[in-house]
Amino acid sequence: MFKKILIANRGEIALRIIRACREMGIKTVAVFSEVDAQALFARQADERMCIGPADSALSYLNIPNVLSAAEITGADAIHPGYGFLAENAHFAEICESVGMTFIGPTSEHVALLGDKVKARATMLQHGIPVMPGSDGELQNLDHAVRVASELGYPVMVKASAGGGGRGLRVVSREAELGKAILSAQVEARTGFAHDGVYLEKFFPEPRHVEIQVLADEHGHAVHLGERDCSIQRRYQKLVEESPSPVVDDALRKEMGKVALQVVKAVNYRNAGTVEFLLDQNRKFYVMEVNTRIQVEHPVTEMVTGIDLIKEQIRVASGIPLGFRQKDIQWQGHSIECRINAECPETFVPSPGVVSRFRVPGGAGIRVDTALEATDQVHPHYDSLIAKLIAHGQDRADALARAQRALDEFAVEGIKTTIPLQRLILRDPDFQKGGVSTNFLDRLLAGRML
Amino acid sequence: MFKKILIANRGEIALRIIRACREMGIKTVAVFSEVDAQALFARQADERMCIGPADSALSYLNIPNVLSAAEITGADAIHPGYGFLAENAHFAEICESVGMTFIGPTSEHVALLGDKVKARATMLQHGIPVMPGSDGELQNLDHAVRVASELGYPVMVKASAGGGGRGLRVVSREAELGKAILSAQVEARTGFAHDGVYLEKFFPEPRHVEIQVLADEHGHAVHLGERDCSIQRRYQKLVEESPSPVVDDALRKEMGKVALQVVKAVNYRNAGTVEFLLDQNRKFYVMEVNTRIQVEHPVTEMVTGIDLIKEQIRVASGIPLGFRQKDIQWQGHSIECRINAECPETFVPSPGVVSRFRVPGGAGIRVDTALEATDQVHPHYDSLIAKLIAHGQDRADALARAQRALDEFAVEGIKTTIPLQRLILRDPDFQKGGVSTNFLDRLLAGRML
Amino acid sequence: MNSEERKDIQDLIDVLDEQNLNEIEVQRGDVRIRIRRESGTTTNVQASSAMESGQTSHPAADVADKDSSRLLTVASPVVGTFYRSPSPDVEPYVEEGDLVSRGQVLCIVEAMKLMNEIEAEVDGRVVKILVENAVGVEYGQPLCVIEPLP
Amino acid sequence: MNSEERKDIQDLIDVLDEQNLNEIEVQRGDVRIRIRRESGTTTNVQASSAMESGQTSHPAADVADKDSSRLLTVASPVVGTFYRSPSPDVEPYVEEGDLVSRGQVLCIVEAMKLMNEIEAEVDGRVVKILVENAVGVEYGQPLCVIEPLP
Repeated sequence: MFKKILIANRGEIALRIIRACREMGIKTVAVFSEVDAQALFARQADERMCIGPADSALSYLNIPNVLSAAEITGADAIHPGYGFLAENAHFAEICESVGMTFIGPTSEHVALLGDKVKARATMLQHGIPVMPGSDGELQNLDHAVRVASELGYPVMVKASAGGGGRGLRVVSREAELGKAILSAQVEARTGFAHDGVYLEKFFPEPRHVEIQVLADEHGHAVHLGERDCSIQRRYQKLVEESPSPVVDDALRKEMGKVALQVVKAVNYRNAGTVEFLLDQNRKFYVMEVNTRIQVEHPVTEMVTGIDLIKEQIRVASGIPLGFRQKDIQWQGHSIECRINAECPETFVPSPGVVSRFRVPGGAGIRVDTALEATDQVHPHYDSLIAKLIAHGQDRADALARAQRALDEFAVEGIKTTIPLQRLILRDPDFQKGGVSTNFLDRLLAGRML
Repeated sequence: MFKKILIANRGEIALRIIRACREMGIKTVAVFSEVDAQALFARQADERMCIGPADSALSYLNIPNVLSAAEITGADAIHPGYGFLAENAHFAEICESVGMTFIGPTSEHVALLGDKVKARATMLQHGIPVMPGSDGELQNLDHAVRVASELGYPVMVKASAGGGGRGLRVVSREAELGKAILSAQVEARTGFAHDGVYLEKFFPEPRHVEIQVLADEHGHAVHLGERDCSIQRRYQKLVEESPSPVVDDALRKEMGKVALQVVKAVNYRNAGTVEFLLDQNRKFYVMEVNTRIQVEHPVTEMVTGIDLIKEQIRVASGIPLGFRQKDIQWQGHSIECRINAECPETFVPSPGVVSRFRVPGGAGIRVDTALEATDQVHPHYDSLIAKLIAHGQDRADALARAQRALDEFAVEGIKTTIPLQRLILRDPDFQKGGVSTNFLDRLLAGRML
Repeated sequence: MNSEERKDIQDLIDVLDEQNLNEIEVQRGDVRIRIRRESGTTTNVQASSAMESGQTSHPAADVADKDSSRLLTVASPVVGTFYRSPSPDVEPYVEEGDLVSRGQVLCIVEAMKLMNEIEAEVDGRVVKILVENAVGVEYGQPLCVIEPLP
Repeated sequence: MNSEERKDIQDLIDVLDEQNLNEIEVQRGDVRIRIRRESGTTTNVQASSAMESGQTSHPAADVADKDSSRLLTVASPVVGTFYRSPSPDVEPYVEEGDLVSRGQVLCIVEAMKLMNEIEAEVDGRVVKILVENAVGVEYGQPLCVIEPLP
């Protein structure tokens, strides 16, 4: 087992990993930017090193400084959390080359699964149901027209290197196709320095359901069930839950089987997430594979009792998984609300000094945050300041607990998404369950906060 | 189901009950003493009423004011929490007579099980293993000498109306018996206005293990497994856990069966706790039955997933239990640390203003508290200010999480038992598991905080 | 109020005095201290945290035209229902403006079918009755205001 | 430091000035403000919360005998290992007391096998070397202090 782990991240996920390490008796090194010098996550680590100024390009993304900090402090592994360097194949590769364990899959996995076109081709080879679309990047407009007519309109133009909704166009008619491809290419070239685009079938009421997997280097892999992440605004998840209200035991088994096929196809290891689009006819297609721990991993922990960060660390150190698929049991229902420092109406980030910060507690409530009263929320970083996770005997119980806890959550000095979360949780359609990713846009169009 | 519940208590348990009610859609009324006017528990209720000055005899124990507040606010039930009026048969009886539901057993149960001699006689009649001792109060010294020689020395003299270690004497030789009885009688007369005493066998290394039961008025009853509460100082519990490190499935089944015999013997209803002495040979004896929710109920909630406060409310409203014994499943291990506002060395209460109060969070951690930074801890009430409850896959995991969370728990302005809890949790004997109620005294005798 | 806050307030009063200001307000987290002085009057301190009584939630009596230091507030000694008369068909014990003698019944607070007669503690005039008839009152709730008369 | 605290501090400085004190220290929860002035020198403010830089955890240079406003601190631009000489068997680049010219190498910080030479930005004298040889340094960590010379 590792003796010392450097956490190449900040905020709640850095503290989450530090906590897991402490519980495992592993020393921790926090790295931080100048504005995070007094942050709770940095103070909670056994050692800490400043790695640059506020700008994350010069600090949290500064590979030489991160690796140098690991070397100086004698860390034997680096946990990248999510975001920043977590899905940077180059970083994983350098770690490998200097003999530093990257807590995650290999750099080849990160590279292959990070390239949507290559990942799709690999999955197709292994008979895995992927999103209906062009096999690879579009060659020219003729190619696009042919594929689109095979798929049937509407279709989506997507950038190979894209993400978070950027470089994406929905096309309803053949006449619009050429223009959409051109504008997606421009956006992709600007955003990702690669203008390759491909086509996918467009689904009008898709649900985002993802399966958590864990695999060790000894050939054992399990899936830990699904998370329903259909509550999104511009591809940013706001509420996640497990189990999904639309997935029953049979469907979970089917989707889990496909997720494990993906693991096997690429000989994946460590924690990963297979993201599916689930349509209204219970048909599902692999959208992509995330090669990191997810923000929403706690809902899976709450229903399975398995600590995903600890499993990541154990697996990375070479220890075989301590359980098999039949040992995985799901108990109750869990829901996560992301509390962002944003105006709940305009979604404009709301940095500033937090004058009051009372987190809820009590039965069935878990809060993951690295914020304290009098702390400053910096404009340089992601606006996620806390995750409120509720667990209950069933979905209604979990929702009631989450609502109660949202009402107790008192944040002053900055604006947060708490009022929006309250609105979502008391919405009758959401309460009924099984809404699509269009839910939030519809709610926002008609809401009164 | 009730529409509005008055909570006749304060602090963390009042907030605990308010939270359960909110989650069930039931309105709440908090009653408070003048010094608690700004307390979080009072602010979190839907309605609140001042019922007297700081002195609890004039406020939280003021039956006319409590009932009058319930009447004025239109509450249809009263939850007494623990302490205060929770095991006051007279209060339960008045509630019954005015048609106000007392959330707990009937006044007859409270009266019968609160009288140790009568309770013992009832259990003996039903063949329930009780503590070896005199059948009823001692008549005279001859009677005492005869019973003591049957039991074998050492024996204990206990006050019938006693509790918390008061009115209790250990006697090693016949020559000391008379004097011990006299002094116990004096203490009992002063403390409880009743000087009846009885004899019990003294066990040198007893373990305190209790079984949680739930019963409805339709004849259904279940047990929810045990809590090990052997970490005590002067009969005040400090650390509780479930399952007990010394109870295996077979013993749990046996003890559970006896606990349900007790329920059946008195036709008990609502939540209750059967307290056992478990000796070194795995023999167990019923010590007493608590007719209230216990401070340590969360450890049972963590391992069973059952919300005991909600079950109390459901059962009190006449709803049958929604599960049977076979449905009760235990998952993982849970441990509770009581954080008291006391000097961890002298146990002198430490009231004052809490200048800093950062509660731990993250995976597997639950904190039940009604305290906030800048709040005042009043000298008038119990010194319990927070309960830290950890849950993990197994005992080692739960202990690691509890230790990590204790290290994160930052309280300033008052002294707390946190340093003592840290000492207990890192003690090798405690970590091995299965210590007796003598553990803490031994630790305190040799400790270096 | 703790001693630290007391000291803060004293400090702020000093600054107020030195700078010849009329008002200072400081807020930090839950703690807010406001100090105000109108020209020529004594300093008036309000601290919104750590309050010592449950009664601040009640509206202050509308008795600004009287010298409030001379007025006596009659508070409820029990939780119960406030009645101005012994039964619905009877005149109220007192009306605003009435003169009352020490020991005279002002109202009753009924708790658990028990009628608690609330008596005047001094000779005086009923300046204000603060509670509507047949409304629930909590412990310590101000019921009426008496202006003591010599 | 937020504007509220800045204002607090300014207030305290005013009190300090008015009262001709040497030190004021205020602590409230996580926020502690200490203001100190030695007779005849300028006001010196320390605030331990909300600090803007990671460097305050390093011991302040022992350069109290110099006019600190004239001294320049050389900070590490990278995370790495501090070396006073290019290799173990070679003399250090500079010693305390040495005169250095602008552009002269003062030390190196090695990061990922890359030697970063740290050069003097001004002509001056090396007043203090703050880090032991072959020790890891973080970003922005003060390495040495230069007294610029005209």
